Formats: sequence, C-alpha cells, structure tokens
Amino acid sequence: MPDTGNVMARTVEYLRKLYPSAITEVERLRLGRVRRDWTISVKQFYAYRILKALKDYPEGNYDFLVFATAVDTQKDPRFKLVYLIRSIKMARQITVEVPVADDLPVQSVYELWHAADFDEREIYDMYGIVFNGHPNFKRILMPEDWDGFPLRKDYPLKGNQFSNTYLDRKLPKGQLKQSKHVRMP
Amino acid sequence: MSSETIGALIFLVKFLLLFVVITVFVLIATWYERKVIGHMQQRIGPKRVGWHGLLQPVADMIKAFFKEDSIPRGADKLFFWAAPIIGTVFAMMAAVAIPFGPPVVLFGRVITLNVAHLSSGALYVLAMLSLVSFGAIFAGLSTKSKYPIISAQREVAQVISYELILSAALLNSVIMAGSLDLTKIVEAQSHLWFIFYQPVAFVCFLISMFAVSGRVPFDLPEAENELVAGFMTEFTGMKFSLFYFAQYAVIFTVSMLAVILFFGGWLGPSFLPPVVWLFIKWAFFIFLYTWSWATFPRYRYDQLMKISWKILLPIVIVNILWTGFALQFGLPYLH
Amino acid sequence: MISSTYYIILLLILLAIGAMGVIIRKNFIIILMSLEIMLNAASGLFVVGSGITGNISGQMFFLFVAAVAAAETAVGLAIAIVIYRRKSSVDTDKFRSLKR
Amino acid sequence: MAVENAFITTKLDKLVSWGRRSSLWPMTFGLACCAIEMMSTGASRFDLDRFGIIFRASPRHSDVIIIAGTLTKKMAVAARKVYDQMPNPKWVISMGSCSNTGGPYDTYSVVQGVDTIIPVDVYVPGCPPSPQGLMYGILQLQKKIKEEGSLNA
Amino acid sequence: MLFKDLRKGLAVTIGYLFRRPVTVQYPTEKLIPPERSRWRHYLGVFPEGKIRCIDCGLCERVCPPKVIKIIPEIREDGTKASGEYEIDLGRCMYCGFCVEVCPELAILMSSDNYEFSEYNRDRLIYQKEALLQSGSLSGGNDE
Amino acid sequence: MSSGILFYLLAFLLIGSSLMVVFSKDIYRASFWLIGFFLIFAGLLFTLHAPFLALAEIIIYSGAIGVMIIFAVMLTGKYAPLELNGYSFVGILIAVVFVTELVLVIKQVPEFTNFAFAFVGGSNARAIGISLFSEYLLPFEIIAILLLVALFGAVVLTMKRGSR
Amino acid sequence: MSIESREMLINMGPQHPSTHGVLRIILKLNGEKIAASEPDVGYLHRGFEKLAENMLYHQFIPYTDRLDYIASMNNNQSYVIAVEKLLGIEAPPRAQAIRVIMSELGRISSHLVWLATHALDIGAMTVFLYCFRERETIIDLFEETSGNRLNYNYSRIGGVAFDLPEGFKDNLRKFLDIFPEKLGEYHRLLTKNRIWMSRTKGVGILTREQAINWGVSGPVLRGSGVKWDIRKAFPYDGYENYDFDIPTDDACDVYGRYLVRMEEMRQSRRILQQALKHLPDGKVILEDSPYVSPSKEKIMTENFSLMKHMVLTIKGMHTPIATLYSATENPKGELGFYIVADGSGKPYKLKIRAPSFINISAMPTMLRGNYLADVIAVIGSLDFVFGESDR
Repeated sequence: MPDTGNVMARTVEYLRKLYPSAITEVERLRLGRVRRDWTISVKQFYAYRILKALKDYPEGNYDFLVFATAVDTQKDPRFKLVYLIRSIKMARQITVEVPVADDLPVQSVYELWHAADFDEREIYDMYGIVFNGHPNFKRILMPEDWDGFPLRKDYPLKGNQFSNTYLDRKLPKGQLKQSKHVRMP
Repeated sequence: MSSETIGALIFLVKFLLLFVVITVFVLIATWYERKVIGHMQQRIGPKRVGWHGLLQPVADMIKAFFKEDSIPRGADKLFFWAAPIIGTVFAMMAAVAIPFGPPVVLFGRVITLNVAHLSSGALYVLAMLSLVSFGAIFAGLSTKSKYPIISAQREVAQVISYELILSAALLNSVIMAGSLDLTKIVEAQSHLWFIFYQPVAFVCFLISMFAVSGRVPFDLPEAENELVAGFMTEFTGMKFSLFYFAQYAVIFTVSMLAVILFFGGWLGPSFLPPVVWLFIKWAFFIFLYTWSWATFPRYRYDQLMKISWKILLPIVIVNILWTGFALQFGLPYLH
Repeated sequence: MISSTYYIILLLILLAIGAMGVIIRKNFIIILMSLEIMLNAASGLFVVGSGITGNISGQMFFLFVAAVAAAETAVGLAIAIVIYRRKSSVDTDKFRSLKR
Repeated sequence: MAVENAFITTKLDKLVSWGRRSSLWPMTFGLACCAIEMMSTGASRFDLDRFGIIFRASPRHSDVIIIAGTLTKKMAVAARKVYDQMPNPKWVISMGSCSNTGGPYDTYSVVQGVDTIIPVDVYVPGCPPSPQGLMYGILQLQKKIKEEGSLNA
Repeated sequence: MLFKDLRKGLAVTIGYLFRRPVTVQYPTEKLIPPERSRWRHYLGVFPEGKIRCIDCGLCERVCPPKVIKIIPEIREDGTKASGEYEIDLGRCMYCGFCVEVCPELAILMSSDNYEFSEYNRDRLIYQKEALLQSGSLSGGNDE
Repeated sequence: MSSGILFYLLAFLLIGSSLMVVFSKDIYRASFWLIGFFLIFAGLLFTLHAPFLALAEIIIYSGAIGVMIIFAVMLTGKYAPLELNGYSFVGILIAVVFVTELVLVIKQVPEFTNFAFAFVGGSNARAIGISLFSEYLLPFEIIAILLLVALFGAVVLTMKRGSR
Repeated sequence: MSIESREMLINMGPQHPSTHGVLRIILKLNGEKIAASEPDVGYLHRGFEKLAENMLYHQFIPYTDRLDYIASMNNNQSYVIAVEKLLGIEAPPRAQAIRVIMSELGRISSHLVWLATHALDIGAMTVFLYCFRERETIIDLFEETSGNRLNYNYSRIGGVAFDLPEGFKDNLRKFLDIFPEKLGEYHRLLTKNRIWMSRTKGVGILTREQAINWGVSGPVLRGSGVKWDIRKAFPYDGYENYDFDIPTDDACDVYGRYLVRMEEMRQSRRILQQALKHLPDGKVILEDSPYVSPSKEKIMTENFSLMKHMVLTIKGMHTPIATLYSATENPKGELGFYIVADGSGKPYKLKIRAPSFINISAMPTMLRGNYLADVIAVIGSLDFVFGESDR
C-alpha cells in the first residue's frame, strides 16, 4: 500500500482552497505501524458543504460513508459529530469532526449518503442531537416513547428512574414481579 | 333382514372402515414423515416416545385434545368453528368414492370396495376436493387477522389455478377409458397402464396434486417462514389437528387417484392380492411427498400462478386434443 | 310423497328471495350473489321440468345457465373491482355519475 | 365409587401428563446468541425431534416457550403478548444467563431476568448453554410436568 | 432428460436416507466436551484439603458482569483467609477470565459439568460449599 | 317418507341460507352462506335424480363462482351496512306478492308425483354428453364463445391503465 | 387476476419465524406487492457502547463475542486489533496466523448459518440441517481450542489466549478435505435448482451506485459488483501474505449475493490451507509488553510479574490519548471499532460500526415492488445479526 500522505494532503489542500476558514484543525495520527487516517475538524457552519465537497472530490469521490457518530466531550460545545468517509476508488479515508452544541439542529447528510439514514437516527437516539432534512427522523434503537439519551455521559449505565419503571407502564398491571437479584455495582 | 337394511349396514361398515383406515394413515403418516425426513437429514426423528417414537402421534393427539381452546377476539365464531370441520368432512367425503379393489363377492353379495360406488366417481372426487379448500379459506377469513387472510388469498388463487389442471389432466384418463367410473378406468388399463400413453398428463397431474394438497414446493398457504402458520395460525388444539387430518386425508385421496388414473390401480401380478398392489403403488406417492418436502424450496405465489396458467394449462389442453385425435384416428400405439 | 309442485314452490320462493336481495341491497357484490340465487332457482326449475317431461333438454339448460352464470359473475366482479378502484366503494347508491 | 373414580382420574391424569410431556412444542422465540444454540439443538447432531419436539412459529400451537437470549425492554412487551397468546397449559424455559437474570447486560435497556415479566419453570444456565445443557433443561421440565400432573396445571 | 436440476437435489436427499445419522442421543450417550470447556465453576483445594483461595479479589475485579462476591475473613493474626465466596451462575457469562487471572489456581471451571438447570433462580447462586463440590447438585435425570 | 323429511330439511336450509345471504351485514358471511346455499342446492339436485348436475353445481358454482366471489370480497372490503328504508320494504312487498301470485298460478298446474327418472342407465352424464354434442351443439359453441368473451372482458376491465 | 387494489399494513415481527431474531418490518402491502417498507430495529439493544465506557479494555473482549454471535472469533479479532493499533503493538506471527485461521473458520461457519437460515426461509429445510451438521465440525474445532461453543473469548490484546490444542491441525485438515464435497452438495441442492433460481433471481436488486450510497459492506456490497474487501484494501493480521480472490457478482440480486457467499466459503478454505501450511512457530501472546499480563507460570513464581498482573487486571493499561478507527472484514461486512481513548484504562467512547445495522437500512430500497414472499429472501440474503446491529 503506497503512502497515503500525499493524497490526503492534496484533499485537505483542495478543501482549504474551497472554504478557507472552514477547517480548524488537521490531525495526522501515527500510532505504531497504524495506517494513517487524517482527521479534520470543521466548523458546523461549513460542515455540510465540506462533506459535499468531499463527496464530489474530483480525484476520487469520497462516496462511501463508513459511519457517523457523536462523542459527548463534556466540554463546550458539548458534542462532536464524527463522519468517517472513504473513497473506494482510492482506498483512502478521512475523518471529519464537527463540534456541535446540544441545542442546535444539524443539517442531515442523508441526501449525500443514504448510509447516514440509520446512523443519524442513532445519534439522535443516543445523544439527542437533532438533524434537519432527514426523511424519517425518530428514535431507532430505543422505543419511541423512551425518555433520555443513553449514551450521554450523565446518563447512568443502569438507567434512570424512567427506564426502571418503563415496563410497569407498558405491561398490564399485576403481572410484574420485582427482580430478585441485581448484582452489578 | 331386508336387502336394503343389509345394504345400509354394509355401507356403514365400509364407511367406518374407511374412517379407521384414514385415521390410522394420518397417525402413521405423521410419524413416518418425521422419521423419513429425519433420516434424510442425517438425524433420527422421533425416538423416545414409544418404540422408535411410534407413539409420538398419539402423544401429540392427546396433548392437542387437552389443550385450551381459544378463539381470538373479533373472529367470526360460527365459521371459526365450522372451518376445520368443513375441511375434514369434505376430505373424508372425497375418499368415499375411491375404490380399493375390484368388486368382491361375499356371502352371495357383490360388494364394491369403495364406500359408495358412483357412476361418475372421478367427477365426484374432484368436486369434493375443490370443497376441501373452503376449510382453509373459511379459516383464514373468519380469523380476521392479517396473515391468515393473506393465506386465504393464496389458497383461493392456488385452488382456482390448480383444480383446473387437476381436472384437465384427469380428463385424459377419462377419455381413454371412456368412463367417469373409477373402477372402469382401472379396468381399462388392464393391458397397459395409462402412464405409458399419457406421460405428459401424468406430470401435470403430479404437479397439480402437490399444489392441491398444499405441500412443498407449493405449500404457500401455510408457508411457515412467510405467514407464520398461514390460515392455521390462530387455531389451537383439536381444531389445529383437524386441519392436519384434512391435509393428510387429501394426500391419501389424491395419491390413490394418481394410482388409479395412471398406474393401473390394483392391477398387478396375481401373487399378491389387488388391494396390496394398490397400496404399494400408493406408498410410492406418499414417499414422493416426503421426498420432495425434504428437498425442494418453495415457489412464490405469482410464480405458482404463472406455472399453472402459462405453462401447464396450454400443455394440458394440447394434450387433451392430442388424446382425442389419437383415439379418433387410432394411432398405432393406442389399442 | 313429494310431488313436483313442492319443488316448484320451493324454487319460486328462492327466486323471490333472490329478487328481494337484488332490490333491497346496495352492495354490488351482494346483488351479484342474489342474482346467483335467482339463477340457481331458475335453472332448478328447468331440471324439475326435465323430470316432468322426461326430456334431457331441461338438464342441458341447467348447464347452459351455469355457464352463463359463470360468465356473468366474472364480468360482474370485474366491474365491481373497477368501480371499487375508482370510488373505493361498491355501494350502488354512489354510482350516480350519470345522474344530473 | 369414589375410589374407582379416583382410580380413573389418576389413570387419565397419567395419560394426559404423558401426552403433554411427550410432545412439547416450543415456540421459536430466538432473541440472541442462545437462539443459535437452540437451532443447533434442533439440528442433526442433537436432534430435538427425538423427544417429539418440533418448533412451531405460532404461539397458538405451542406448549412451551424457550426464551433464548437477551430480553430487552423494547422486546418485553412483545414477549408478554406472545406468552399471553399461548393456550394453557404452557411452560417457560429460560435459556441462558441473559434471560435468567439479565446476564452480563446490567444496563438501562435490558430486562433483568425474564421472570420479572413471565413465570419461568426451568432456568438453564450457560452463556450460551450447550445443546446438551438445554436438553437437560428440557428433561427437567418433563420431569416437572410428570410430577405436577395434568389436572392441577 | 427433463428436470435434471430437481433430480440432482432429490439424489442428494435420498442418498442420505440410507446413511448413518450423525445424531448423538443425548441422555443415553453424551458428547464429551474437550478439556478446555468452561462450565460450572469450582474452587481448587490443596491435596491436604485446604482451600487455595487467598481472597486477593482479582477474579472479583476482572469479572466483566461482576458475579463473584468475596467477603474475606480476617484471622486473628491479621492474615486474610477465604470467607464467603459466592458466584451467581445465573448471571455469569462463562468467559473464563476469573480462571485466567487467578494467581493461585484457586478457581477453576469444570469441563463437563454443564447439566445444572434449576427450577428456582436463586439456586443458581452458588455458595462456597456448593462450589467445593465439582459434581452436579440438582441431581441427574432418572433416564 | 324419508324423502319427504329430506326435502323439507333441504327446503329449510335453502331458504335459510339464501335469507342469510340477502340479509347479512358482513360480505364474508354472505359469501360463506352463498357457498353453503350452492352445496345444499346440489343436494336438492341429487334428490331430483340429477347427480351429474349436482356435481356440476358443486364444481362450477361453489368451486368456481363462490371462490371468485370470495376473491372479489377480499379485494373490495367486507362491510355492507344493511339499511332498510321505505324503498326496501317495497322490495320485500314485491317479493311477497310475487311469491303468492306464482304459488297461485302453480296451483293450476297438475301435480306429478312420481316424476323421477326416465333416463335409464344410471348415469345421466352419458345422455347429457350425447345430447350436448348432437342436438345442442350450436348453443354449446355459442356458450363457449360467450365464456371466452367474458374471460377477455374481465381481464380487460380489471387491467390497469398503465400496465398496457 | 390482479389483486392490487387494497393496501394493507402488515407487521412482520418482532416475533416472526424468518426475521432472524428480532427485526420488525412494517410492510405496506398492495395485494401481495410491497408498496413501502420500514425496518424497525432495536429490539436487541443491550447497551454495548455504554457498557464499554464503563469497562476496562480487556474486560470488553467477551462482550465482543456477543456482538455478531455467529462469528464471535472475527469480532474478538476485530476488537483486539483495534486496541492493539491504539497501543501500537502487534501480535506475534503465530498468534496472527492463528487468528487468521480462526476468523476464516468463523467466516465459513457464519456463512453456513446464513445458508442454513436463508434456505430454510425459502423452504429448503434439509439444507438447514446439512449446514448445521458441517458447522458442528467447525464448532468442535473452536470448542477444543477456546473452550466454548459459541462465545469463545479467545483473542487477547497482544495475541491469543491459548495455543492450538493437540491434533487441531489434523482435525482442521480433515475438515478442509471433506468440505468441498459438502459444498458441492449444497450446490446440487440449490444452485441450479429452478425453484431456487426463480425465487432469488431478479429479487432484491441493489445496484452498484445504490450499494455504495447506502454504505452496505461485505458480501452485500460485493454482490452488487463492487470489488471491495478490507482484507485486501487495508490488510491486517498478515492477510497480505495470503493468496485469495474477492468474489463479486454483477447481478446485484439475491442470487448474486448467494453466489458471492458460496464462493467466499471456497476462498476461505484456500486461505485456511495456506495458513495451515505456513503456520509459524513461536509464542502466541506478546511477552514483556507493558500492556500484556505475564504468563501464568511467571505470575505464580515471580513477584514483579504478579504485581504487573494485578495492576493490569485492576487498573487496566495506560493508553495513548488518541482516537482511532480500525476495521476488519467480518462475514457480515465491515466491522469497525472507533475508539476515543483518554489515557485511562477505560475507553472514553467506543463506537461499533456494525455492518448489519447499515445493511438493514438498505432494505427498503431492495424490497420496493417485490412480493411479500421476497421479503424473506431479501432478509436471508442480507444476513444480519441483531446482536451486532442493535448493539
């Protein structure tokens, strides 16, 4: 596998030329003999445009969204959206990080990559980040009437009051026994 | 005793005998099918209930009998009750006309070896077979639940497609024998079985036979992986068992019909009694059912219709024309 | 002993019930069903007549009526389905596009 | 008279209970890892058909439900519905740690033990239990059915 | 000939009809699990009968689902000795980490003791006495 | 005597089932009853010593027409509210008048007590067949063409606009 | 006879015999044709990612077994490689070869389960039992190596838990010898069977462009004609040293995906043969690495090793502060772990890129315009596992 640095550098250069002030940070990780993935941090305002530019990157489209997720950084702004995009033709991938606050809706990338369909719903489900322009936006993993966003750092592992009484509300009365042993500290 | 009373008595005895035969067949068939399929799949099948699992069907029956009987809310109660009974009754009634051998003379009376000797027996069996499917259709519709309704829809489509092929294929033998009487059809084959004259009709009959009895590869109405259990989904205990009974009774009847129409019925070398010959040939068809169940995937609903209307129907019609033509002009190998 | 008159009266009653269904029901498919009852009753009369006269022709007409009934049902149901597609109902009261 | 009656009922009781335990039809209720082992148990190597066990897809036809795998809160509602749809008499086998107690997933979304929503007859431990372990559990259930008789069930 | 594709399939299935089944008929004949199999836990003892466990608590800490509970017993001379030792086999995920981390070979997993279904969930919590026996507790099936 | 009981039973069932067809609110039920009607009618034909026709009745009416009707019901929905208004009472009245009138007319017709059957040879299938292909060949052909036309008509009617 | 006039909403699952677990599909039917469909997942959401945040790195290994429980070995390997990359270490060559053997066996076993359930759904029940029969052989191999039948917990950070047992190579060789014959049996039962072909050909079409846009991976992507395999594109565990082909099919339908998976089993056998031939000797786990516990003998004899072992067990290891994404080619597709490490013993965030999850999202596209019976064919061809999809 040839060195990927040049291609990635060219990609970042191309993006910089398009949107000069969009990219705040470029990170090249080198861990042992690990394959180099470049990570760029992008302002939320430019995020959709940068992603679109990447998808239409002339040298080889970044046409494959590997995944999208979010990280609860517990800082300000609270969340960081992460998109990992790959160009199948060039066998290169690039990570785009977008810091977002938890109360502002984000532009959905469903139109660019349909692969974002479930991932964005999952991000909403787990972190509560709202996406605009998604065709079918609702919870995905948790029941639709669930309260709270489990992967936020302030959500306890064993669930809050809501999740403990969820089944009592759902099931007919008088059929529930209390769980006998809960062991995990 | 008057002759009429004796006649009625004989009828009753024959009917009871038939009922016993079919019941025993159903019980043994479920065991045998599980066993044979098991061995085809390199496993054993029922083994621990009775000797080699022979009591398995009995246990199943006992269990089903003592199971709670539930009727889903919103179901049409009358037809929910009637559906399994309709299926079973007509399946039994179809078997009534099947002759199991040439008429025998007993105590100076000629006794036909079918429960009711009908001059248009072939037609009668067809008519009754077409009614068996109403059990499934009523069952599906009266449940008012979605999968059974789809299943009933499929059953309807399947019935109207394959009854036609079945009767058209049967017509070939009828034309060749010149009679609707099943006994006469068998007698007409005394020098050569009809299968050798009518291989194409036989293949059509075979395919539609599988379809009519709703078995693999045409078991669409009860396709377990698509429709849970099809029209039987909501039926519990005995009602559910009755559907099985009906299905196996139909298998019994159509296999008999196939033997009678194409394989010379009870005809065979005389070292075995005719009835034994009939059952030997019939057993081959029963095995065929099991064998194909073990081997084939399942067709899709629209493909089933396509096979029926676009492939089999033209073939079978051309075949009827050919048979008439051949009989009229006496082609060398016919008679 | 049951004479022919009983049969004829029974079949006439059935004919009347069928006619009643045709008149009072609004659902197109039920009207078709009532028509089937009427056709059955009428052709049954043919069979009775055939028995009375000892002529097979009456039974012939039963078969012809059956064939016509089948044709009628096929076309009728096709029409019902087409109407259902257009108006999503098979209620005859709603078929008033020709009315002013 | 009473003695004779009792004799007949005992006979009948035995017969019915024999029928019930000889043809336990489980509902296919595979949820997670254990479902694969349940499938293996039904497959050629172990062959549940020997015990007269065939899997049925409809709850109306089944006598026993094998909860095989993690029961989440989202699924619990459906599980309860399926259990309610089964006709009496019915039994429940809880297969594997997840359904016994919630297993390793002591999290916000997992039901901590299937017996919090439906009564369980036999707990089969293991993660997943081996097919032989499951068969042992089924034998235990048969034993239980034999002991409890049919008329008081 | 016609239907060649179907006949090929039919040949396969009928071929197996006359071959020996691969089934192991469980209650009468049993598969013997390999020696690395991880089934019910038991506590190791020295030949003279003393329990090997020294209550270091490593297994308690490493256990991913946290099913091991150790309440150490402190002797008069200040040394720790094994007190309460409890494993909840109803929650255990049989990963074998406890065996792997134990520096004293004190906790082990039996390779063939997979038959321990219970009618009651609480009986799946194994106390020290039960863990010292390596046999099955619920009693075998009569067949 | 027994034939009398049989007749009354059949008459009762026929009238009952046809009334169920006419007055049921659920089309599914109506179609079920219709199929029942056909079956019982086949029984009536048996008592008329026309076994071939009885079987034809079962195959054609309950086997084909009944199934077709059920099929159509599945496609169009099952509820048919039964509204009886003045108009429909007129219908019932007409029916009643019609029946009484016809019965009165029938009174004039001579009774035939033993009108069972002249066609010998047990099966009337042969007689019907011969008659069908000799005397009634032309009607037979016409009926065949009619059926064909009906088939095409049904197909053309239900075809969707876009699918051509 | 057209039956396209009434729309019906139908709920397939979450408890349905052919949804492979707990998928719920809401189907809008037009007669038997599907007008629209919406998969509803999450019925097996167990909170893996949340659990991982509360857990030391090595403690999470047995949990990865339960992601894609049909191919646990591959998940172990995938997670362990991600952590190894994070730490900057690499397993010894023998461990890598063993992992390759195990993951390829896992691939065969997973594909066998796929074929079994796929065939069972379409009605060929015997194939199901034949496939499970062969799978038992593989399971035996796994069991004697790792000690469990399904959730092996075999890979470790820096190697594997145990060396191969006695006689493993012979058993494996025996299996590899009989496997082509068995594969031929499946081909005879299905591949040219007219019923099978009519059920699968032209069903569930996902074109090349759609496949890439929907982000599907693994055999589904290759079944749409995209020659993409992580093992070739970003090799790991020494996959670059093995000679194998990436099967693709341009049919883009269920049958194409079927052929791809069948061929993949053959390719896996090729890899296994090579791995057996060139199995290096040596250690199976790193020694003297700051991240790996010493061997048991050392723990029991050396005091320093015991201390290191206790620290690693209780506190976990110190990782670099970094984020990393590492993917491997699982039988289902691209299984990736995105780890955000904050230097402590527990991952700050662990995102699992589950192939099944993304593959399911492409299902409505494949289903549109097909029949109800095709739903199960498409489900079978997608081959998803809910432990992984819902996490």
